[in-house]
Amino acid sequence: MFRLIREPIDYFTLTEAVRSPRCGAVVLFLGTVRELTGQQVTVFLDYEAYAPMAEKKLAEIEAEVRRRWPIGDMALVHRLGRLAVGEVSVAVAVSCPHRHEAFAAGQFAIDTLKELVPIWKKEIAPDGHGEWVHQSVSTCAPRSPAEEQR
Amino acid sequence: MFRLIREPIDYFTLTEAVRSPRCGAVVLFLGTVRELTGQQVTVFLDYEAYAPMAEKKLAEIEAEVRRRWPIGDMALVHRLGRLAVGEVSVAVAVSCPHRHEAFAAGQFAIDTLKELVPIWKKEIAPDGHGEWVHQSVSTCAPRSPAEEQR
Amino acid sequence: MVIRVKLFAAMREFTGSDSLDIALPPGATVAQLRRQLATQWPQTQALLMRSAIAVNHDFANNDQVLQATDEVAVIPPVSGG
Amino acid sequence: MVIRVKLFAAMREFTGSDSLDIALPPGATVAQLRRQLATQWPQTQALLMRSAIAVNHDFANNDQVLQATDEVAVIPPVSGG
Repeated sequence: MFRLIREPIDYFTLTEAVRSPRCGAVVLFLGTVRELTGQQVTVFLDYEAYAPMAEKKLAEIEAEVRRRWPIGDMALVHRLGRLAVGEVSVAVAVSCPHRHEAFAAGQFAIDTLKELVPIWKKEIAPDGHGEWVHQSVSTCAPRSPAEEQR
Repeated sequence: MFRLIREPIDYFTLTEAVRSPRCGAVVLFLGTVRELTGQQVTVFLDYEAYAPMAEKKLAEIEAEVRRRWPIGDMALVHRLGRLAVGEVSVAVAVSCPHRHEAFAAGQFAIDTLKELVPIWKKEIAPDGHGEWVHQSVSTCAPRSPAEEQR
Repeated sequence: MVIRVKLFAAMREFTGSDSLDIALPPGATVAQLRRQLATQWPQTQALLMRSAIAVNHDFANNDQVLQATDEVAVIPPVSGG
Repeated sequence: MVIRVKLFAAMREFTGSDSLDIALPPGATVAQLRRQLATQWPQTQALLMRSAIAVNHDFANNDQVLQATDEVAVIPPVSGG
């Protein structure tokens, strides 16, 4: 299951939905809006998607995760619109028979989502100034697809 | 925070408790009672702990995780007593500034818990026959501490 | 042919529009579209260099040939999650 | 000295008791405790070989010297989680 939504993400319901008696392991990842990105203080993030392409890429990621790991069930949900500090922007939930599969599948899903799904965020500072994040500031972030294609 | 409890694990409250505006990533791991372990059909698991030692080891794991990763907050909770198929036996929740730290910390915490914390489970089959699990059947499981010391 | 190019995020704000109609010769490639966009909208040039082009909801290579019926979009470096 | 040894899981069921009092000479080690347990309770021998010994809530090496006041336990291979 994958979805783009504008309401708060109910990750408890998502997690309950992916649980299965055949699966001994559930991994949930939540991305939340951080107060600080580098030196920048953020008060809001505005998320925007190219929705039909984003949904196609989410479907492809779900299919690839299911191909690679023995998934019981999984959920990929990204929120759009204005989010305050502390709110959940993305949730990935997977169940697998064993825990190492569940961790690997969950990590692959969020890494690939952040690399391939056309969603952008604008950081709104306390003075109201907004800036689109088009170059990841995270030291952990993978290259963008644009860079890979050059 | 770490705890041994006999009531159902409220992982939603645990996850909310570890969230922090300084942390953009939360990872939750749930271990749940599987219907099948190898060829064996399980209907219940009875969990038993050597409680004071288990609590000491959980405290050591929490301290080690906090030493290795920039943890916002974390929770390690293991349930004891009789659990039915599908119930949550263990929950690990961690928050970190970035996602790769959160995944690594969560996986280290559950791997180490399963290796070092003196908790045992007895599998109760449909015919009521019970057997202690003293040799892990998971292909992913690390060696037991006893094997390491020989 | 005229290709309608969808724009998002900073790309939309640089042009003040969520799409641009770009005239291209029949059989034009993604590379030609990029050059035409950069010529007509110089303010997008730096971000365009770092952006991908999507055709029908997939990332496209520069040598892909465009059809008038394709859904085309500029995809600045993504920052979801 | 007499060491009270706590037992859990299958180890407890093999002996029918959650602890055993084992008489050992002063200065005895964990290895001596293991031998004494295996001699007095042969039915525990196979599992004891695969078990750790904990002293005061930490895993102990076989050469650790025991005190009469130590809290000692047999730790069969753990299976929590």
